[in-house]
Amino acid sequence: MATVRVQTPAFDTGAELAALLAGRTDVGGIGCFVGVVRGTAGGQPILSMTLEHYPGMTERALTAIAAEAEARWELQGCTVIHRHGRLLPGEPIVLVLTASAHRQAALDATAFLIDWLKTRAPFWKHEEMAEGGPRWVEAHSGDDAAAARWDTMKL
Amino acid sequence: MATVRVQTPAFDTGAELAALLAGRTDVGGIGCFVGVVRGTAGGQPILSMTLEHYPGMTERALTAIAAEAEARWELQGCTVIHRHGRLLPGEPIVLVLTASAHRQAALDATAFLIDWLKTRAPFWKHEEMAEGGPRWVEAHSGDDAAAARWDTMKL
Amino acid sequence: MARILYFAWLRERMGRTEEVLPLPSGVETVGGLIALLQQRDAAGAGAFAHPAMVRAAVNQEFATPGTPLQDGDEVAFFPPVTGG
Amino acid sequence: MARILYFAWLRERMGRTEEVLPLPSGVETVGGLIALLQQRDAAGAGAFAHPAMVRAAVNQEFATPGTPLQDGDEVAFFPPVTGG
Repeated sequence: MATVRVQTPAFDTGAELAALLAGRTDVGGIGCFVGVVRGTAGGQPILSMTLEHYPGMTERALTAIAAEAEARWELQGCTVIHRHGRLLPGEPIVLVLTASAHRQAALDATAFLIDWLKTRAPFWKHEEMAEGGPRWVEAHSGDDAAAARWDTMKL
Repeated sequence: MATVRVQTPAFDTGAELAALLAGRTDVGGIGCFVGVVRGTAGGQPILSMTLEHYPGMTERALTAIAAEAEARWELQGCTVIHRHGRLLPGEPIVLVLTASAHRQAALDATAFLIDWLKTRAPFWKHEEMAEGGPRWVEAHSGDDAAAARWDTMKL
Repeated sequence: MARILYFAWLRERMGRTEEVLPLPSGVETVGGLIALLQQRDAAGAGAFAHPAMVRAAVNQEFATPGTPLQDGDEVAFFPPVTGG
Repeated sequence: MARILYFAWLRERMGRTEEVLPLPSGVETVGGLIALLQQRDAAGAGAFAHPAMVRAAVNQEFATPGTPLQDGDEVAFFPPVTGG
């Protein structure tokens, strides 16, 4: 049921949202998260961020994460779109959308999807700094903690 | 800083999202919630939902709610748009958008805004049923409980 | 004088969207105004038959039965809100 | 034979995106393959100098050092993921 895409071009959040609602009247709320490239990293300006990924495994991982959300919450739809390639500060990276009859399910599923995606989808960020050489972004222990919240919830 | 609007026409979620990002590179994530008219109420089909509101107080209440979110979380932007008038099943009612450097602030502020809005903004829903007379929607005790969660958090 | 607004089913039961009323001496709070409207006519008795189901605002801020009223106030009565 | 893929700084340190390698007898797990690559050349020694910083997948599912390997497997090595 979920829509999962890995792509280079920007996504159209309004169009994806309309697609979730199209032809149905059982949706009461749509939760959404859009991740965006920040212009600084550790206080230093960045020129660009390039996302490398593992074709094949990425789609598989995103599909599994979306299926887990659909197993945990009653969703009428779920969309996950993640970009790869070179992005500039201010550009959207990732879109998560969930549709449910009830707002809490949509909001919780949205938070779950972005938390799991950050620790389970094979993407790697490479930053081109304004000063100094490029660098690979290191994983956050905070992201592991955020993802681990869901291990003991809703099971 | 917040954008607050009460209007009859539909809103353009993509355009509102783009407006929050326009010209800035300090946003890391945008949280969003869209409330939608469901086609049934208590298991019975509805033909339409009409939202009555209290002009003047509505704008004041939404502005106060948005200001509270901006006081509780570090937000770079916040948009609340609520429609009034007659809406059909599947039509969007309300849009909440929050922009922050960090995803958890955006997600939490979005949930807070919709919870508070449901119990503190002077709107009243009137449903035209497919069978039987029209009826005023009664307030949910669940909405009070959801709003009350925030009384003891983040203060 | 107070301007009084009614919304949703309170508006329907009162048969009006608003009215301007002189505040008699002795009516100094929202609760006092509710008691006055209950006693005034059949519409008021019906609309305010269950005061626990009625919410109020004074000058566009939520109020309680104890909220004081002053000359020139805008007072609104309505059911618990159901937006969002 | 196993197909081995490298991503991010592991790809840079290995100097290649992928390779196909016969699995010698005795190399039966992800951990065994890491040990083999560490010993093979300077690139492998550098890339796998800190195995705790390396993550692996076998046939596009996350794996651990104990995950068994079979002929025909697709094995990938990469740093902890940083998407989203």
